[in-house]
Amino acid sequence: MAITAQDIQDAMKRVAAGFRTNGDYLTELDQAVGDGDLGITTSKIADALDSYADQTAGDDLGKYLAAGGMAVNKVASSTMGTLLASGLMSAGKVVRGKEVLEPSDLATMLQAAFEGLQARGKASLGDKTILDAMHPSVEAISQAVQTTETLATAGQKLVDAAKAGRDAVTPLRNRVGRASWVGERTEGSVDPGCEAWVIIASSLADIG
Amino acid sequence: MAITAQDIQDAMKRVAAGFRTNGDYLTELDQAVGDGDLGITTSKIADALDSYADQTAGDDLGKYLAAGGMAVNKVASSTMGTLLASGLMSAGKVVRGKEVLEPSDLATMLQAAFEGLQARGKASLGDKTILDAMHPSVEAISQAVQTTETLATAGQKLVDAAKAGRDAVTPLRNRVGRASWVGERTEGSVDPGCEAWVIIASSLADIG
Amino acid sequence: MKKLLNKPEDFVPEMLEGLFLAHPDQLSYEEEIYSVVRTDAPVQGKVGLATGGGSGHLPVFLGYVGKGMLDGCAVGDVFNSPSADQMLNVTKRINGGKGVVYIYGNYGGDVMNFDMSAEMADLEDIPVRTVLVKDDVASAPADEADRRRGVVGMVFAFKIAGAKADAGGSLDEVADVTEKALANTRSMGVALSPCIVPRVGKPGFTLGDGEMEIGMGIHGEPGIKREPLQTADEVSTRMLTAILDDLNVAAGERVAVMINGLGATPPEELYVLYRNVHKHLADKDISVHRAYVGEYATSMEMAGASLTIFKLDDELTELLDAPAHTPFFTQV
Amino acid sequence: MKKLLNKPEDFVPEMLEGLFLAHPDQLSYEEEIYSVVRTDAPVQGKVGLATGGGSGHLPVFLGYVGKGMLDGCAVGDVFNSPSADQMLNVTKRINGGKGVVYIYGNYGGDVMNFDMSAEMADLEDIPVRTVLVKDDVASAPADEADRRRGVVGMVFAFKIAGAKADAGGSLDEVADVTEKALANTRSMGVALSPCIVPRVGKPGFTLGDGEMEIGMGIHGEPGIKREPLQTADEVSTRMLTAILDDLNVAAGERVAVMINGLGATPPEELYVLYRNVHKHLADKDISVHRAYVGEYATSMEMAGASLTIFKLDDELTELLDAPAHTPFFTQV
Ligand SMILES: Nc1ncnc2c1ncn2[C@@H]1O[C@H](COP(=O)(O)OP(=O)(O)O)[C@@H](O)[C@H]1O
Ligand SMILES: Nc1ncnc2c1ncn2[C@@H]1O[C@H](COP(=O)(O)OP(=O)(O)O)[C@@H](O)[C@H]1O
Ligand SMILES: [Mg+2]
Ligand SMILES: [Mg+2]
Ligand SMILES: [Mg+2]
Ligand SMILES: [Mg+2]
Repeated sequence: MAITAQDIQDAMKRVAAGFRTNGDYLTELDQAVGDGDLGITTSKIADALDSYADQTAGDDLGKYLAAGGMAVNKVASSTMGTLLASGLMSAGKVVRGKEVLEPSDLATMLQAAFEGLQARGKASLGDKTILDAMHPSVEAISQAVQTTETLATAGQKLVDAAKAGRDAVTPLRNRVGRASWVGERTEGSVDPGCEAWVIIASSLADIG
Repeated sequence: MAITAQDIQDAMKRVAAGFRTNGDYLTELDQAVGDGDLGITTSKIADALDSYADQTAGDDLGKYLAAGGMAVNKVASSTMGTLLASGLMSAGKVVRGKEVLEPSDLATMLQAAFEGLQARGKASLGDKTILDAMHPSVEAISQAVQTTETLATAGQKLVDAAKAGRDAVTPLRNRVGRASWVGERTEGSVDPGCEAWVIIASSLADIG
Repeated sequence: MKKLLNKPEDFVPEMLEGLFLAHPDQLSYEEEIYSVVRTDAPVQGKVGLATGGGSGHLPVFLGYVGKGMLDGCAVGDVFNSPSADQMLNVTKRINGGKGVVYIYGNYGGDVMNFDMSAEMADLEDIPVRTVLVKDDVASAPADEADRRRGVVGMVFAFKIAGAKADAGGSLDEVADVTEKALANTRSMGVALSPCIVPRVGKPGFTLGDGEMEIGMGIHGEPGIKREPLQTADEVSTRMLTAILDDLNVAAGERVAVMINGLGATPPEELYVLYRNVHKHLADKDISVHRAYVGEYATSMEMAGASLTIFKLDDELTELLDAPAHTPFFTQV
Repeated sequence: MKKLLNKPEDFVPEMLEGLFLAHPDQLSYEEEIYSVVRTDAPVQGKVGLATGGGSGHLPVFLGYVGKGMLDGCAVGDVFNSPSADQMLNVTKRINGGKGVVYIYGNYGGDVMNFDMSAEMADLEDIPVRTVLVKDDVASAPADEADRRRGVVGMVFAFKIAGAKADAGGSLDEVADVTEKALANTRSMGVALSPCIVPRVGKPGFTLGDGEMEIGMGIHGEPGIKREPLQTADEVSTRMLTAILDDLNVAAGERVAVMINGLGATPPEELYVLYRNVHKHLADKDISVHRAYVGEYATSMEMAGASLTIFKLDDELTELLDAPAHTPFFTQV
């Protein structure tokens, strides 16, 4: 069951739609612990993804994805925009040259994306950032793909693990980024970046 | 029935008390058509009058009154403070050299005060300023004094005429000063300066 | 709208004390802190320039005391005229032998006190000329222009007078060119929110969420009309139209433009307004010689902005371009 | 809190357009209006100085582009980092052959984008050094000073870097002295009211009538503590104490002081704050070499103020005193 350019583009559009639906909620979360711009950022990312998904993918899906990252950074250069751009670039790099992808590529790409985010943002697990929702969720899909479950089941695990990761750090204090300045008052607040990853995971999970 | 320095000083204290009691109302009136500082101005005038009334008057009541005007201007130099200071100076000048005053002097002094205000402010009757409350009230007391009425009756006439003068111009539009810039929206509003004169007249009327 | 204050009645003296401490080489005072003068006053052989008025408008008034602009300023309480006495102190201290020009806004209290001061200065043989600022087109129609109030346009008057005095102008020459500058200057403003006089402690008026007040002055006194809030382009076009209806500027002429923030309105919004004004002027083939965008005359924390157009000829251009250096205005 | 705007999404580009129209002889751009450079860029033989960050803080960031300070600035949307791409445009345009120093506030998005830009500049053989501003003592304790955010103290960094670059300093000399200046710089702020991001349209938080937020940054992000509003003296003493707990200034030393208004707070109140700070410093026998009181880094219409102390030695004093001339900062 090969994954085509069209599938990738559909996934981009689903993430865009997910960001649009949940933009106000992300803004609210970011107002509580940050500067309240996350909904704006995700709506810009949504615009970039939508119009990028309309461009011809060519025969190198890796290159297509990496260039998509640059397009995202250009319009959405706040923390989240830049992190997700770095993630897209890294995900693209590991599938460089491929015209179609295997389900196992998805796990590799998500793993690479995670590493890309980590390298760019230099945060550690437990700092209460998007990484804390992303990490268990990427682990879950890697396992699911190894045990050759259906993509639907794998997708469900991706989402469940993301939510669990998000909830696990909610009681903690933010340790990096703008929210870290708010100190103890962030304890108990959902991290906006974690929530953004839950939205991405849920949108991606529609795949297949 | 002679009017002594003590009577003058008592009158100053009564005017001060009248300004204190009505300061908030004057501020409200001035907020509607001006800059809302009239209560502050009258409270400064009250302070100046109170402490000036505690100083020895000496044997020249005219000089004493004129210097009181300068003391008022020093602390309360907005329109109303400056006008009333000019009024006090002019009133003092016409009784220069006197150690005690006759009732008829009161009318002369009020007439001089009116002229002092008019010269300093260059407003005309009907422009809806303090002059419109002051003029009929000064006329009334001049007549009352000529017909040798009691001071109490004369005082009542002073107040009644002040109120009538104030009410007569309320429907008009302010033609000079800050309120004139508000234009037609001043029609129907009590002029703050007219009201200030009603307060002065009422406080003075306690004399005798 | 909250304030960083100690006792409200100490607001003005503490503000002045802060100013003297922050600018010890520029500002000094005569007799009491309310009579502010340049540290190098009197400048011998130069016409002295004085202004005065209520507090709450910084940089107006005393912020323009300094080289290339004013020599002294009488400072009143918030939105209140200073006294004749203070003005006389300033006048005596800044007179460098050529007399003193009073340049201030057309407000009843100020006029009466400056007139008293001028009468007293005359007794001391200091010649004084008075130039009244009446630039606000919204405050009275053209046929009653003498009733208009003075707002931020006075900054151009200070600048021109300062340059002319520095250039050695006589009392009459300085006063005359300042009058010419003001004859070429018109302003109009709009307010989006009220301000709070510290001693009063509450706003002098209220404006609904979607409302603006057209033609409001700089004292919180009501404007001429209250209307639904319009866009930046609509508001600035409207102010420009009102000004150009009153001040004849022909194609090919040049102007200085000032977009002044009343207090709370951020500079970003002022530049959005400027953009539209500039484009409209360009459409009419009117060139902008200098643009001043910022806070030049405020009403404490009031939100809103005003537009001033100052039509230039060669003489005024040269005087406007001269350098100046005061605590709030430095031009090189 | 109302705004003079057209479409919220046009706010930043229209603001920029207004700036370019108002300052045509000072500001220009590279490729697109979001990459602002001096009209005379690149200045050959001088180290190029770049900054960047979100909009909504004027005069920060681009207001300091000009003679004696910065060469270029990448401009983001309101409170949002500009992109790596824009920064690279600026970097290439301002490189006068001696490399470029990036001086900007310690915010995640900005750091990531400037890092990306520096990596790309490296590929084009433009040496870049990065100096991060982390002056806000309220944003993290001293033992985690690397987490602190950069606020208005960056203005001193721009000034020192600009003077050193003008004096012919090498890339490392400029970056090193800027780091030294920042090691001597601490800030702390307090907010009295929130601000509104135009695209969001409502305040990011609310503050009760009698409340203030201690340690709030310049982006509307919550501070460290919410408390009942205190007097100007209490607030300024508290900010000064927090700063001097962190920055060792001995009796006999000299400092520059900045009282910065966040937007809506009027200059009068800033001088009331300055008065108290000056007196406390005098009590400690610390002398004030220069006082900067005004709006240097804002959060649009937020009410509040911050205090910055910059400890000077002879080298820094000389660099601070050098002249500068930008659209928002002129020193003679
Ligand atoms: N260094 C980092 N590494 C990874 N994630 C980060 C980092 N800093 C912040 N984040 C995430 O970014 C989210 C905020 O994104 P965004 O609103 O775009 O940030 P900002 O407005 O501060 O630029 C946080 O909730 C957090 O999950
Ligand atoms: N030129 C004038 N002559 C006489 N009375 C005047 C004049 N201008 C204003 N007034 C009176 O002064 C009152 C306002 O006083 P005040 O609040 O002190 O003025 P402001 O705040 O404008 O200085 C007005 O209501 C009016 O009665
Ligand atoms: Mg954010
Ligand atoms: Mg009044
Ligand atoms: Mg007044
Ligand atoms: Mg942000």
